[in-house]
Formats: sequence, structure tokens, C-alpha cells
Amino acid sequence: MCRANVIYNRRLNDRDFHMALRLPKEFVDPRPGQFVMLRPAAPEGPLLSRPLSVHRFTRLHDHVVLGLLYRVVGRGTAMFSRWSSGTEALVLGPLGNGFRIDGKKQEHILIAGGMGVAPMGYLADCLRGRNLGGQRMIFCLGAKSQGELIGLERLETMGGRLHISTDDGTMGTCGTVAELLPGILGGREPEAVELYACGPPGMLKSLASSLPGDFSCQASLEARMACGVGACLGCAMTMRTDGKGVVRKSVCRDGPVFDLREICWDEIVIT
Amino acid sequence: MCRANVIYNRRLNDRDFHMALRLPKEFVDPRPGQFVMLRPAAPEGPLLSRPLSVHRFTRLHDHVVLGLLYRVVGRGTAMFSRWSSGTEALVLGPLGNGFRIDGKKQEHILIAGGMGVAPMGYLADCLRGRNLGGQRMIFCLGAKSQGELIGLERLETMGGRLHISTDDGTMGTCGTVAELLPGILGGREPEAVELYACGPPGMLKSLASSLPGDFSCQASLEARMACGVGACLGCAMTMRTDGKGVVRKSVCRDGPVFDLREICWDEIVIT
Amino acid sequence: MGVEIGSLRLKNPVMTASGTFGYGEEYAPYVDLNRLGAIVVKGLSWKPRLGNPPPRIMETPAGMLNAIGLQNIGVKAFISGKLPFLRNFDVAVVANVYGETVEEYLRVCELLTATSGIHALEINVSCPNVKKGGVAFGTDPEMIAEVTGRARGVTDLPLLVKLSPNVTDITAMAAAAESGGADGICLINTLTGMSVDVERRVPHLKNITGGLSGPAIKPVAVRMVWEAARTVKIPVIGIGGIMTAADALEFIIAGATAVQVGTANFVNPKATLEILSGLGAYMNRHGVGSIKELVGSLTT
Amino acid sequence: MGVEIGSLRLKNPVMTASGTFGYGEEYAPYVDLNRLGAIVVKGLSWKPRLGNPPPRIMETPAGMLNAIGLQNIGVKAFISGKLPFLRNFDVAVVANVYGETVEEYLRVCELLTATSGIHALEINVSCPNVKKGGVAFGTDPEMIAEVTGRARGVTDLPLLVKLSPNVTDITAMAAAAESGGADGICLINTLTGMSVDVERRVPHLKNITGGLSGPAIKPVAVRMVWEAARTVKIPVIGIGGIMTAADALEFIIAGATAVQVGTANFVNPKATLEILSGLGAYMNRHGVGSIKELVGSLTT
Ligand SMILES: Cc1cc2nc3c(=O)[nH]c(=O)nc-3n(C[C@H](O)[C@H](O)[C@H](O)COP(=O)(O)OP(=O)(O)OC[C@H]3O[C@@H](n4cnc5c(N)ncnc54)[C@H](O)[C@@H]3O)c2cc1C
Ligand SMILES: Cc1cc2nc3c(=O)[nH]c(=O)nc-3n(C[C@H](O)[C@H](O)[C@H](O)COP(=O)(O)OP(=O)(O)OC[C@H]3O[C@@H](n4cnc5c(N)ncnc54)[C@H](O)[C@@H]3O)c2cc1C
Ligand SMILES: Cc1cc2nc3c(=O)[nH]c(=O)nc-3n(C[C@H](O)[C@H](O)[C@H](O)COP(=O)(O)O)c2cc1C
Ligand SMILES: Cc1cc2nc3c(=O)[nH]c(=O)nc-3n(C[C@H](O)[C@H](O)[C@H](O)COP(=O)(O)O)c2cc1C
Ligand code: FES
Ligand code: FES
Repeated sequence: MCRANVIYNRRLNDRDFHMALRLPKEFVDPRPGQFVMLRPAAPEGPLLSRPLSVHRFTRLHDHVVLGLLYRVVGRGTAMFSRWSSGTEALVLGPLGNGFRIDGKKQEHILIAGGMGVAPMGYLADCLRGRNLGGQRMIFCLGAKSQGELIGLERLETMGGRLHISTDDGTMGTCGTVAELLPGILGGREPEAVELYACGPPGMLKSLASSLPGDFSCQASLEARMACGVGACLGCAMTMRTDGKGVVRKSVCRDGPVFDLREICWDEIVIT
Repeated sequence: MCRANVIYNRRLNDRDFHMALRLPKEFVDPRPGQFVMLRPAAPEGPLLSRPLSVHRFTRLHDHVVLGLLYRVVGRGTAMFSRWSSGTEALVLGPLGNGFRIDGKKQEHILIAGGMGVAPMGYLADCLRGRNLGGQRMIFCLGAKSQGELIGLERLETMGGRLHISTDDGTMGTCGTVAELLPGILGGREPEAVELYACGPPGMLKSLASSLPGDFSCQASLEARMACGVGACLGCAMTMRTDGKGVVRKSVCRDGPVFDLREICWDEIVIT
Repeated sequence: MGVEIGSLRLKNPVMTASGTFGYGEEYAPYVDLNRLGAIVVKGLSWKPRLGNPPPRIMETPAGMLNAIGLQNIGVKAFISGKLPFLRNFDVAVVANVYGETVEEYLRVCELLTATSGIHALEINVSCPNVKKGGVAFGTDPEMIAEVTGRARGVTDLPLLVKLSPNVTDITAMAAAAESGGADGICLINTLTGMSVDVERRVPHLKNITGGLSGPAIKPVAVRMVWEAARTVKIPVIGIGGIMTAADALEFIIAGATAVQVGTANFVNPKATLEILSGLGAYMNRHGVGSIKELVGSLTT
Repeated sequence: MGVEIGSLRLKNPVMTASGTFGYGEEYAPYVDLNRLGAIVVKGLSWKPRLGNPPPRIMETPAGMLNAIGLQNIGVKAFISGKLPFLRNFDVAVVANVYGETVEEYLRVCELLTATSGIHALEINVSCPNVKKGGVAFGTDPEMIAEVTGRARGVTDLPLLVKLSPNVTDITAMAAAAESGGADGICLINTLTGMSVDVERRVPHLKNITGGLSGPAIKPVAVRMVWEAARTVKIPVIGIGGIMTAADALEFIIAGATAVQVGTANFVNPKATLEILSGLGAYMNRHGVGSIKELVGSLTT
């Protein structure tokens, strides 16, 4: 648990914010796909910390800067949105197993629905930072409407190709991001591409069903969390095992990134 | 319940603060000795509002300004101390029966121990405002030490005589404010003077026992409160009745100002 | 928004909870009493009661403890001094009834039944802060059935029985009240709790223990309402930590026909009215024509 | 700071609560396990358990609901896979034991007794999230006495019994555990609660109901510890919403010999250590030489 200070907390649209936190240099470098548990330092607000993905990360001389992208959906995120420069926070992390990066792949397809763009920003940074520039990044971004397509400017500067879909057709293809996939994958070899996805469960589920059988996809899942470290077993997700059985894994410790094909959708609440 | 905005929230010393709130003009003029119930507008912080006395009050063209003086003693007041200019709050009030002002009295003796100075500031303003200038005000102020003697500058400009005591003798007489009383009352007629007191229960109790039998004193009491309006019966204090029996009165609705001689000290926790 | 509990017709399901709204007059400056579903007044006993010595309340995390000890002016003074004010309003008045003995309960019920302006009785067999009656009755199904049955015998007013959550099996208590002839069950009263001043090593309440109310207890209350509503056929009235319309809806969807708002009044005197308008907004948003469609609509 | 519970010697009274500290290793990066009074591991059953389907947790006002359903790797995998790590530390390890039947409890107890590195057993007759065993046993004094007595017969390890607060009379349960031969009583486990997603009209937990923990339940827990400590002669271990040293002191002053910290670990992984240092600071400030002087020091 380390103390952090809000550097800025900018509103991006009706309900999305970008927050930068200053953390002590002891905070270790996150891997892409990892997350933190965030709460206020003041003894107010909800009991439990809230999980947020690492969206950006910069190591400076005597401190580090953690960038978070979040959407106001309830009490905790509404409280975050009231923070201002200087507000003290507590951060536990980085937590979880992030995305696996396979240097041998030629193309990296990053698929984000809605707030799913949060971990993808940092994944893109890492892919670029690891000199995988020669290899191509392809971004598939989906949102309800144009106003909610966040992080666009940054991804545009990354040099990858950008596919966009909106539910209402206000930008890009009209439809969900999962519908973009077949078009993109057409003609590509499973061995040559790596897929990464993050987004609401409904999107991941349709992604799973539209994914050709020989492609795999690393998907970052969300679950309500209490501890974030594997101690409470509250964030369990049901996964298929090879032997056709099921097993319960902790999203915080065994994930949040799982093989999309492992997920047992019967027990996931699609909202 | 009305919405208020913090105008400023100044630290006076280690644990005391002066806060000014901007309130809509519908807020009615308080009587001296009345109080408000205060809580944050954001759904954070302790469940219950906290009672604070009206310390200052100014009616302006399109709004009013409420001044509060408070000491950080626990969770609620610690939260108040973190508020800054612009913070939204909710205020219920003015509540309770304040001090009775008898225009026929020639001298008004205002006795405050510690934070007891909060209501006394507004009482002094009102006494002056009611053109009781011809009559004299006498202030008896007690505190732990000089650093905690707050509101001094303002009272000095009021034109009344000022008696000061500190527990550690760092300013004025060494001792408690109750010990000042016999000296001040000596030679004065009960009919000519009115006494008003506010302070910790221990101080009020010793005041009660050092008060000559023919003097009465209006004392403002404190009790833990939930509603502030007489509905919960949580703030009950045991009072003596004429017929030697006891009755339970609500500090919020029947008080907070009571005749010092009515109070049944057996049931009051002296901390 | 109208709901029925036996022959009691409420214009909406939002009532105030006993002991948290005084005799109505305390909140009249803040709330148009005509708009409430019902006002449940502070517990009434035959004789006036001084209540417990102070301190009587203490805040706890998301809750509060109280040990008022049923301080009240007595049923006669209520009828002569407080009821006339309430008669000015077009609102159902429910009298919360308490006795140290079954006989005292019955006397209070009889007198209130003979009085105009009382729309229902709520038998309080669940106060944790009194030595006799109260929760001592409310943890024993036979006593609940007896008090309810005998009250039923002396009144033709709608009869509600308010239950205590401090029991192993709330369904047994609910069934006992139903068998005794209750028209509705109110739950929950407060959970018994305690809080210690560690600096002075004394309890925060003079009474040592007190009743826990507020948001902290809501999950327990919702669970008990859900269990009770599946057990009895008479309406259940949900109480416990309701601060917002969403809280009220949790109870209604779990099976409550109406709700009572307690501690929330202290925090926000207009809580009842804001809950009411929030219920209306929810019904519009979800295309729900009658609140009754929501009662027990939980899909499990 | 040392305390004794039967023959179990703890270097200080701050333990972790079962199910909130994993198998110790999860929190080892944050907490020097050597400094803890004891580690109580996640509930162990004979066979591995999948636990309940998700969603399993939900936050509530100042608390949380959980319906983990005793997911665990089974006692054998614990002994081979998790215990070796814990043996590296100089800390008392307490195994929380669960069974669907009395026989299953006994088998788990026997195996753990035959294993080195286990310092005490904690019989969980209070889990609200399982169909058999758990709270079904913990609400019946005869079952408590039977499970305890038979466990006593198969182990010479210090035997703790963890009780449920979902009962009318906690003192009867505490007395039953004592009569069965327990060396200490742990209370409380979680209160059964429920929470509703009003937009979708479904329970937030797949299991419908869950166990309520966290600060919200502290007043109920302190009250039960106080009642139990006045009833039994064996030590009582206080649990429920302890976040700070002041919270721990409430329990100790009310009669607890030691405390367990649960939900607080989630909020602040260093909670146990901060509580420990806070206890030390309190003792210095109040001139208390031994924590035992504080146990049950409440003046009423
Ligand atoms: C590994 C991980 C990474 C995440 N990264 C981001 C991110 O970068 N940006 C972002 O906006 N959101 C992210 N989320 C979702 C975010 O945690 C929730 O939106 C947030 O917890 C909601 O809290 P609340 O108090 O505003 O909502 P409420 O609905 O009031 O919260 C109630 C409870 O449910 C939990 N909860 C509600 N929604 C979710 C959810 N979708 N996932 C997990 N728990 C939930 C809360 O944590 C809390 O315990 C992430 C979730 C996980 C698990
Ligand atoms: C009519 C009235 C007027 C007051 N005016 C002032 C004022 O002008 N300035 C000021 O500094 N203080 C004043 N007080 C005292 C002030 O209300 C308490 O200091 C404050 O409530 C403490 O809250 P807390 O959360 O910081 O403390 P905590 O101890 O954490 O509070 C716990 C609970 O106890 C109550 N409580 C604690 N101490 C007191 C107390 N002394 N009196 C009443 N309730 C208490 C709190 O309201 C809360 O419900 C007044 C009290 C009353 C009754
Ligand atoms: C200060 C106070 C006084 C109460 N007095 C009574 C009472 O006289 N009779 C009664 O049946 N319940 C009484 N209750 C219980 C409430 O009516 C209600 O059942 C309980 O507080 C739970 O609801 P809440 O969480 O909304 O407050 C009282 C509660 C409080 C907080
Ligand atoms: C997620 C979770 C899992 C739990 N698992 C167990 C368990 O396996 N066995 C047990 O006896 N108690 C279990 N408990 C109960 C706790 O040990 C403790 O009694 C309860 O949470 C109250 O303490 P707290 O408020 O400090 O959390 C669990 C509690 C939580 C929150
Ligand atoms: S959040 Fe506790 S195990 Fe994952
Ligand atoms: S605070 Fe509720 S009656 Fe005084």
C-alpha cells in the first residue's frame, strides 16, 4: 500500500476521467494488463478499494507517475471524480498477471470496448517500448458513441492501424467491436498474430463466439474484488479445464488476463 | 436542510478552525445560542450530522454567511478540517432555543470555557446589535493554555471587560474560568446581571457549585445528537423539576440553553 | 403508488419508522405530512416513561446505537396533546404500542381503538432497550402469537406486529404473528449492539447495550424481509437502513409491500419525500404501472 | 503482549481471521508474518471444494457480503502445498475446520492433529454460505456441544470453536462449546445478509444471501463478546469489523483475550501490524503493563 497524490484529474466526457497519481519510486514497474487497488487516504468513502488498470506509467528521477482512465459508474468512481490536485490516495499494486507478450508475433491486435481501452493504452506503450515497432499494432476500438471513444488521439500517434465501431454509428462502423474482428482476421495466420481484448463481459462473450477456432485471445476480465491479492476468493470466475471439468480461478491473482477460450460463460453475469 | 458552500476554513491553532459558509438567503436569522447540524453534501463521511453553534452571522444582499468555530475532536470534525473553499455542505437549522436576552439587565456576563466561546461570539454580537451598548458586557474566558484562547481579538473590540484564566497559567489567572466567578460577582446584585455560560460539562458543573444561590445562569449544554429537532430523544438530559422529581429534556429542542440550576449532574458524564 | 395492508389503505408505500419521526410535529416544518404513506409515532405505553438515563446514542460505522428506553408521554397525553395536530393531515397514523405486560399492551390497544384518528396499531415486541416486554416477548414465537392474538381480540384496527432481528429464525416469528391474526409484519427493529469508549473503558451508552440502526443493518434487514415474505401470506413492511429510493426498492423487490424510513430522517429530514419521488422515477424508467408489480419481483 | 488460550501461547493478541488472509502467503509481501499473534487459515474441508458460483461478494455500507462457500483446496493439499511455507515462520498457525457432517469435521481434525506445524484448531460451525454443516450446526447448542466434544476426543491441540451471530442467545452457544471441551470461543462469524440489484431485480450474490462482515457489524460483535465473556470461563476471541487498534481495544475491554482481524486485511494489508503497534501505544499511554490487565476491564 503506498501513498499517492493526485497530480491532475481531468474530465474527458460526461462520465470518463483521466487521473495521474504521483507515487514514491519504490512502486515497481507494472506489466501491461496489471491493475491497482485504489482508495482515499482519508478515512471516508466506501469500505473497499476499487480495481483500476494501469493506463500509463512513467518513471521519473525520484517518483513515478501512474495514469488511470476511469468511468464513473457508482459510489467509488464518483468519489474519485471529486478528487483534485493534491488529494491523497492509497494504492496497492501493481497486481495480477498482465498480458503475456510474445516477441515472435508479427501483429498485435488490441481490442477494446468502452473502458477496456484503459489497459490497452499501457499495453500499446509497452509493445512500442519493447522495440516491437517493426511488428504491427492494430487497434479495434468500440464505444457507445463518438463522445465515449476515449484515448483516440494517443492511439493515433502510436502508428498502428485503427478500426473503430460505435453502437450508434456516430463514428466508424455501426455495431460492436466484436463484429469488426472477422474482417480483420480474414487472411491472417493464427501463429503470426496475438490478440488482446478488454471490455464489458457482453463484448468479450461475443468476441469469444466470433473468434475463429484456431485463434486465441488474451482477455482481461473484471470481477468485484475485495482484496486484490488472492486472499478472499471473492473475485472467482469459473474456467473450463482440459478435462471438461470446471475450476474457479481468482481474477485478481490468476488473472485478470485469461485465455478467452477458458472462460465458462454460463456463470458470468452479462449486464 | 440547505446547501452551503465553504467560503473559507481557517486553522486557528493545533486543533481549532474557523469556517465561513455561504447559505441561501432563505436561511432564517439565528437567535444567539442556536446551533446548526452540519454534514457534507457528498455521500461520504460519518452517518450523522454534527451540531455546531452559530458563532457569527451576516445577512448580505442575496445570501447569508454563517461563521462556525470548531475543534477537531473526532471523525466528523476531522473531516470538516479537510474542507476547503468551495466544498459543498448541508446545513439544518438554526435549531434549538437560544439564550433569552433580558433588556432590563445592566450587565451581561459571558462565561466561556474552551470551545464554549463559539456561541458566545454570536451572543456578544447580538447584545451589541440590540443597542444594549449602554449596558456592560463582561467576558470570562478560560482555556487550557494561551494558544487555545480563541476569539480573543474579536472580544477585545467589543468593548466589554475581559477576564482570562488558563489551566497552565500561560495567560491570565492560573485556574479554571469557574474560579474567576466569585471575584466578578462580588458586590453585584442578582437582579442587575445576567449570566451566560458555555463550556465542557466539568466546567459547567463547577460553575453551578460556585454560583451564589441567588444568581441564575443560562448554560448551553452539549449532548450527542442524531436529529437535532426533538424527534429521536437521543440527546436527553435529566433535569430537576420543582417537585423534586426529575424529567428528561431534549438538549436540541428544549435547549441547548438551560437554567444551570435545573441540571441534574448525577447523570452527566464528566470527561 | 397505493398499497393495502389488511384494511389499511396507504396512498404510497413510504412510512416513517417509530421513534424516528417523533409525533410528526417535529418534522412538519420540513415535510408535508400529507404526502407520506403513513406516520408511525413513537412507541406508546400506558403510563408515561422517563426512558433510560443518558448517554443514549452513539454513532457507529454507517449506523447508530440507541437506548432511548421508550421514553414517551403515555398514551393518554398522546391522545390529548399530540393526536389533534396529526388529525389536521390527510395521512394514516399508526400507533406503535408497547407494554411491560400483555395486559398493558391490551389497555393501550383498547384506548387507541376507541380513539378517532388512529388508522392502525403496530405492536412493538422488539424493543431491545427495556427490561420487560419488548424483545423479551419478540424472541419467543408463543409470546408473539399470544400478544398478537389477544390484541386482535380487543381491536378491529389493522394490526401490525413489529419483529426483532435478534433471533435465529425470523420465519418462525413471522409465522407466529400471522397465526395470531396480524394484518402485517414489520421488520426489522434494531439489532442489539454495544460500543466501548476505550479511553475511559466504559460503554458509550449508559444502558451498556443499544439498538443498532442505519445503513449498516440494511443487508440483514433485506435478508429477513425476503425470508419472511416467502413464509407468510400477509404483507411484510420492510425497515432497516433505508436512505434512498434504491434502498426502498431492495426491500420491495425482496418482498416488502411497504417500507418504513427511520434513521434516514435524522440525516435528511426530507428523506421520505426524496425516496417517494425516487420510487416514482424508477417506475417511470422501468415502465412499472403499479408499485404492487414490484413487490417480491426478485428473480433468483 | 503475550496471551494464552488453553495451552496455545500467542506472542500477541492479534490474529488474522479465517478466509481473509488466504493461506498466509498472499499477504507475506506486505506483512512480516513473524510479528502476528497467529494466522488462521481459510476453512479446510476433507475434499477440495469449488465454492459457490460468482458473483460472490458485494460491498454494503461499511461492510461487505460474501458467499465464497468455503472454496478450498482440501486439507491434504493444504498440508502438502501450503503448510510448508508457513512452517518457515515463527507464528502460531490455526487451522479453521469445516465439515458437512460431524464425521468430516473429525477426519479433518485428526489429520491436522497428526501434522506438525499446526498450533490449534478452530471449528467453524458458523459458515452461513453452505447448505450442510456450518451455520446449521452453529445455531443448535446440542450440535455445538456434540461437534466440540467429539473433536475434543480426537485432538490434543488447543480447540477453538467459532460461533455464529445469527442466533437469539449467543450465551447458550458459548456455554455449549465450553461444555463440549473447547479451549476458547471465537466470535463472531458473519451475519447473514442480502443485497439486491434493483435495476436488474436479482440478488447481487448468485447465492442470494451472504455473510456480512466489516465495520458495520462491530457493535453486534462487541455486544456478543461482552455477553459471552460474562458467561463462560474459557477465553473469548473477538472478531467483527476490527480496523484499528481502538476497535481491537473495544473487544478486549469488553472481555476478549485476543482478536481476529478479517475484512480489514482487504482494505489495508498492513492492518494487523498497525493494530499491534496501536495497542502498544495505548498500553504505554495508559501505563498498562500487560494486555491481560485490559481483558474485560469495562466499568459498567
Ligand atoms: C482488474 C480490473 C481492472 C479494471 N480497470 C478499470 C479501469 O481501468 N477503468 C475503469 O473505469 N474501470 C475499471 N475496472 C472496473 C472498476 O473497478 C469498476 O467500475 C469500479 O470498481 C466501480 O466502482 P463503483 O464504486 O463506482 O461502482 P459500484 O457499482 O457502486 O461498486 C459496487 C461494488 O462493485 C464493484 N464493481 C462494480 N462494477 C465493477 C466492475 N465492472 N468490475 C469490478 N468491480 C466492479 C466495486 O468495486 C464495488 O466493490 C476494472 C476492474 C477490474 C476487476
Ligand atoms: C448544541 C451544540 C453546539 C455545539 N457547538 C460546538 C461548536 O460551536 N464548536 C465545537 O467545536 N463543538 C461544538 N459542539 C460539540 C460538537 O458537536 C462535537 O465536538 C462534535 O460533534 C464531535 O464530532 P466528531 O465526529 O469530531 O467526534 P466523535 O467523538 O468522533 O463523534 C462521535 C459522536 O459523538 C458526538 N459527540 C462527540 N463529542 C460531542 C460533544 N462534545 N457534544 C455533542 N456531541 C458530541 C458526535 O456528534 C458523534 O455523534 C456542540 C455540541 C452541541 C450539542
Ligand atoms: C432513536 C430511535 C428510537 C426508536 N424508537 C422505537 C420505538 O419507540 N418503537 C419501535 O418499534 N421502534 C423504534 N425504533 C426502531 C426503528 O423504528 C426502526 O425499526 C429501526 O431504527 C431500523 O430502521 P432504520 O435503520 O431505518 O432506522 C427506534 C429507532 C431509533 C434509531
Ligand atoms: C471473504 C470472507 C471469507 C471468509 N471465510 C471464512 C472461513 O473460511 N471460515 C470462517 O470461519 N470464517 C470465514 N469468514 C469470516 C471471518 O473470519 C470473520 O469471522 C468475519 O469476516 C467477521 O470479521 P471481520 O468483520 O473482521 O471481517 C470469512 C469472511 C470473509 C469476509
Ligand atoms: S479480490 Fe480477493 S481473491 Fe481476488
Ligand atoms: S438530537 Fe434528536 S431529540 Fe435531540
